Formats: sequence, structure tokens, C-alpha cells
Amino acid sequence: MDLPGLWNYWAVIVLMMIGLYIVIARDNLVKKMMGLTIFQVSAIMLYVSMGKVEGGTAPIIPEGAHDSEIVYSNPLPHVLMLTAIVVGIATTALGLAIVVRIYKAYGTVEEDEIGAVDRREA
Amino acid sequence: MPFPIEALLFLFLLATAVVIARLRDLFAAAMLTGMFSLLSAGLFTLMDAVDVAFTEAAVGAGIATVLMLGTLALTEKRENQQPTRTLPFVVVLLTGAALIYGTLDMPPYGSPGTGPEPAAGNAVIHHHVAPDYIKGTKEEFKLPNVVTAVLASYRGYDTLGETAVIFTAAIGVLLLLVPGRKRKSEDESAAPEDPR
Amino acid sequence: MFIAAMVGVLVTMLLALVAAVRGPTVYDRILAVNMFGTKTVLLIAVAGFLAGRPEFLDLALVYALVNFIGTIAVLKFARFGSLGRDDHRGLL
Amino acid sequence: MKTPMRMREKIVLRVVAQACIPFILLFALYVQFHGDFGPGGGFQAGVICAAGFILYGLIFGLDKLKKVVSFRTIEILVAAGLLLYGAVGLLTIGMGGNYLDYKVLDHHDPTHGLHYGILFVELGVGITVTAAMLAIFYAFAGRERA
Amino acid sequence: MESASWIFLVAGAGFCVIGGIGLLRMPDFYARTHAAGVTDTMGAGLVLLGLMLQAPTALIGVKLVIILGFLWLVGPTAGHALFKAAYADGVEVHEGPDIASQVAAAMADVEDEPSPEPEDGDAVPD
Repeated sequence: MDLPGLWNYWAVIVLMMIGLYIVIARDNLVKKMMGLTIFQVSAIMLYVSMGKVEGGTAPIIPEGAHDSEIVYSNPLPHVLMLTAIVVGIATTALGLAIVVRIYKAYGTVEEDEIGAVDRREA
Repeated sequence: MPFPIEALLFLFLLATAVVIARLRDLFAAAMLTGMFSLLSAGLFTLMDAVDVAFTEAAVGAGIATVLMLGTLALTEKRENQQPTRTLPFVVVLLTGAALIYGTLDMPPYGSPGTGPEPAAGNAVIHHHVAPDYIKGTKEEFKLPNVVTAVLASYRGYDTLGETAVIFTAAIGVLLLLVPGRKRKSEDESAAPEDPR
Repeated sequence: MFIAAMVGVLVTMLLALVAAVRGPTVYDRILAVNMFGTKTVLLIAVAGFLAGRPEFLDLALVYALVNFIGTIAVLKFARFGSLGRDDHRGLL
Repeated sequence: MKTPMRMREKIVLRVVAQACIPFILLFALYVQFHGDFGPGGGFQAGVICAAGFILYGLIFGLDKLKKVVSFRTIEILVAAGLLLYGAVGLLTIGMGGNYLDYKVLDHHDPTHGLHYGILFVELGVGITVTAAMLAIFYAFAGRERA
Repeated sequence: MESASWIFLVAGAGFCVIGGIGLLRMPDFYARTHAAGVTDTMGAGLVLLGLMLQAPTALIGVKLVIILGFLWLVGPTAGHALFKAAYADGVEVHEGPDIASQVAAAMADVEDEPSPEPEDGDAVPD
């Protein structure tokens, strides 16, 4: 253990901030969705890394070990994040579908150009 | 020993994320997103979250890449050049600093949940329901996979809700993207009538 | 010795990452990403043995499978710019 | 020169895909029903199953995939999985328990009841996820460029 | 048994690294496919073989065999498809003019060697 014990949170936060930067600083909507994916993965990583126990093993009880004392990592974050991933892809798909519709309506997926079209029509 | 491997994979992840942020070729960025998902799935495995890794690999690298490519096929493949802006950068730096300040009270990575008080080196997360779930899965369910037991039974309502969300999202995508289904089915039913 | 294999796989992943970032043509990138995927399969397999619980090899199989599907999708997109069509223009 | 090359291009990928896809679907079933014992479960199995069909669609074309699994089937299955999940809950109420209280499913041995409940609930999740992912793929791949 | 497994593991890791270096150093795309193919078949094969020799139960060994079989089936197929797609898309055979002239000088007879290969349907780069 040479690194400080909180290194995992810091790495996750840097990752999260890269995702956030893509979401707020880029105009391209598809790129924004990619940033959202990065953000989502890092949020999941935050929870999963909290559930890790030093010297623990995956929360799947080995055969014939029902009575022995094995340290397991915390299964609760795994369960919550498992569903979060699938819901995440579903919502990503919805977002991408909206992007496709926006492209059809405006002919562009760049946010500033969409704003320009809106202003012209208003 | 797994420790440096995880840190190294984190470095790979960060590098990939930075490259995704900088690339203007969206097609290459989509490929790198798939790679990013595979990497994070590997990291999940090293953190003992086998089921999460399973899902992330199948979803993130498989379906998400296909979806991104499907979107790119219907829209532009390149991102416009845009001026670098300072405000988002400042916002991100401030948010990151605040979050890092927030982690200072967190238990160190991998700390077990021993001891009664949430002191340093004692992760509260391992205290409340998790030990009960593991014990219950062993004694009541007699199933090896704790995650499945919690997912389907202890937190069955959650999972029902998540399934409903997936259902809703699928319906939403169909409503948004499948054009004129009503008209099309009328056309199909009208087609046999036309020759008559 | 699992460590040696692990280090080898990690170094290869790094090299593939560099190639994926650098790759002058689209196909170079696809090649590097594909190679990266197979290396993650090895990583998971070796990591299971390293952690002393090699039961989770299903994961590695999923990685291999997903990697193949991703490569085919990317390739189809790169060639034809569309995913659904098969209008006898030849497949990949 | 062009035409025979295309023919050959078709052959290698198609043969490999034909060899792989049955095993992918089998693997999805394994993940679905082995989820109690190893890593896996409805979510993962659903995605893998959908990935198998998507591979078919990528290699043989969306039209052929639609002949295998029609759009109408997908639409029905998306709802059917969720309804199966809900129906298990209603069944447990009907058998005298609480909503999603699987223990009452087997009067002799509550543990078996739990196993049945998990099995059916995971099956419902698997069906919904498979169908939802396929529906999304159909929606994206079936659309012509604007 | 154990030492044989170690030899396989180290050799596999070595092949992986060599392939990775090749991926970066090879002059053109088609040569790079060969480098990547080395890691997919030799590297992965040897590493998995080494793991197989240390498998604690038969089931794990069988799973490793399945993974190996799948990798060997799918890796060359993906490489083949990639090769074809790149060739059909007109990716240049030689990138650096320097290397091109060197190769041309060195093997004047085999100059057209890379181009007939993609037509050969079974020639999977490995």
C-alpha cells in the first residue's frame, strides 16, 4: 500500500470530471452521450470500489463452503449497479433516439447550430 | 498483488477517456468507448464484482457500441471544430475539487467493516444489510450466488422497477424511431385489397 | 508466474492502446481495438487464477464474444456506413 | 474479379457465424438458468441472447433477422417479460403470501419456493431485456439515413 | 507439469508483447494484421494452455478449452474480415516511401505478394 488509501475515489472523480467536461463543454450531441456513458461508468465504479473488501472474494459462495468463514466483498453495491447498467443502456438508447430525431428535424447534431436554427425560425 | 494492476487499469481508463474527449472523429471515439467499457469491466472483475463485470462487458462493449454506430450511421460522423472554452473547465475543476474534498472522510479502499464505529479504516457500508444478505443467502436460500438472491428476492421490488424502466425505454425508442407503424400496417392490409 | 503472464498482457494492452490512439487509418484502429479485446479476455482469465478463484471464466467467454460482435459491427459500419442493410453488396 | 471476391467474403463470415450463433444462444440459456450458482442472471442472459441475434442481423441483414424474430413478436415479448415478473408477485398473493414473497410457492419446502420464485422472476427479466435490446436494435438499424 | 505451464505462460506473454510491439512498428496495415494475429493465436493460445495445465477442476479446464476454441475461431475470422474490408477500401499497401523503396529493392520478385493474398479466401492472417 504505497498509494494513499483513497486513490480509487480520486481516480473515479477524475474520470467523472472528464465525462462531465465532455457533457457540458462539447456541442456535439453524440459526443455528449459518450460523455454521459463515461460519467455513468465512473459512478458505477465509485459504488463498486466502495464494496471491495481487502482480501475478500466475489460474493459467490464456493461449493461446500457454506459453513466456513470466507470474507466476501459487499454484494449490495453490485446488485444496485447491475440494474443501473442495464437501465443506463436503456436510457442511453432513448437519448440516442432523440439525437436521431433532432438530426432529422434540424439537419445537425451540433448544439450551437441547433440554437441558430431555432433563433432563425423564431 | 491485485493492487498495482487495478491502479494500472485505472490509468488506462483515464487515458482512454482523455482520448475520447479529444478525438473529433466520432467513429473512432465510439470504438474507444467500447474499449473503455471492456477496460472498466476488467476493473470490475478485479474488484470482485463479477456480475457487474458480466453485465458491463455484454452491455457496454456490445450493445452500446452497436447503438452508437447505429446513431452515427443516421447522423454525422465528425464533430465540428469548436473554440476552447474556459468556463466549463473551471466548473469541472471546482466540482472535482469539491468531490475530492468530500472523499477525505471516506474509508480507505478495501477497508473491511470490522469494529462498531465508523472510524478510519472501518467501512460503514459493510455493516447494515450486507452481512444479513450473505448469511440469509447461505442459510435460507441455500444458493451460492448472493447477488442473484438479493437481486431477485431481497430487492425484488427494485428489480421490478428496473425492468419497468427498460420496458418504458424500449417503448420510447420505438415511438421515436419506428416511423408510421400504423400507416405501414394499413398499407400491408391494404395491399392485398388493391388487386381486388 | 501468473504475474509474468499478467505483466505481459498488461504491456500488450498498453501497446494496443497506443496503437488505437495513433492508428492512421480507421482499420488500424479497429485492429488495435480488436487486439485489445482479446487481451482483456486473457487478463480476466489470468486474474481469476491470480486471485485464486478461477471459476469465473464465463466472463472471459463473454468478453471474447462481445469483442467479436463489436468488431463485426464496427467493420460493417466502416465499410457500408449502415448496420441493418444487406442489399447484396457483399458482406464485409 | 470483384464478384467472386464478394462471394468468398460472404462465405467465411457466414460459416463462422452459423457455427457460433447456436452456441451463443445456448450460452445465454446457460447464463440464464445457471445464474443462481455462478455469475449471471436475467439481465446478462438477456443481453447475450440479444447480442446473438444482433450478430445474426449484422451478418445476414436485418430483413433476414426480421424473418427469424418478427417485430410483432418483439413487441409482445417486451411486455410479456414484465408481466411475468408481475404475475409471480400476484401469484404469491393468491397463494397467501405478500407480493413477491416466494416462500409460499412451495408449501412443503420454503427454500424450493424461493428457488422457483427466483427462476421465474429472472426469466421475466431475461425476456424483457432480450426483447428490449432487440427492439432498440431494430429501431436503429431499420431506419434509413435522413 | 507446473514448470511446463510456466514455460507456456511466459512464452505466451512474450508472444503477446512481441505482437504488441509489431503492431506499433510494422510499416503498413497488412503487416500489422500479422502482428495482431500473433497475439490472438499464439499468445492467447499459449497463455490459455498454460492456465489449462494448472486448472484445479475439470470444469475450469473445459471452459478454458471453450474459450480457446472460440478465440481461435473468431480471431482469425475478424482478422480476415478486417483484411478484406481494408483491401476493398483501398488502404495503401506501403505507407512510408522510405520503406517502400527498401522493400522494393530487397525483394523485387515478390513485390506483388501482398495483393494476391486477399483474394485467397482461406488466407487468414495469423
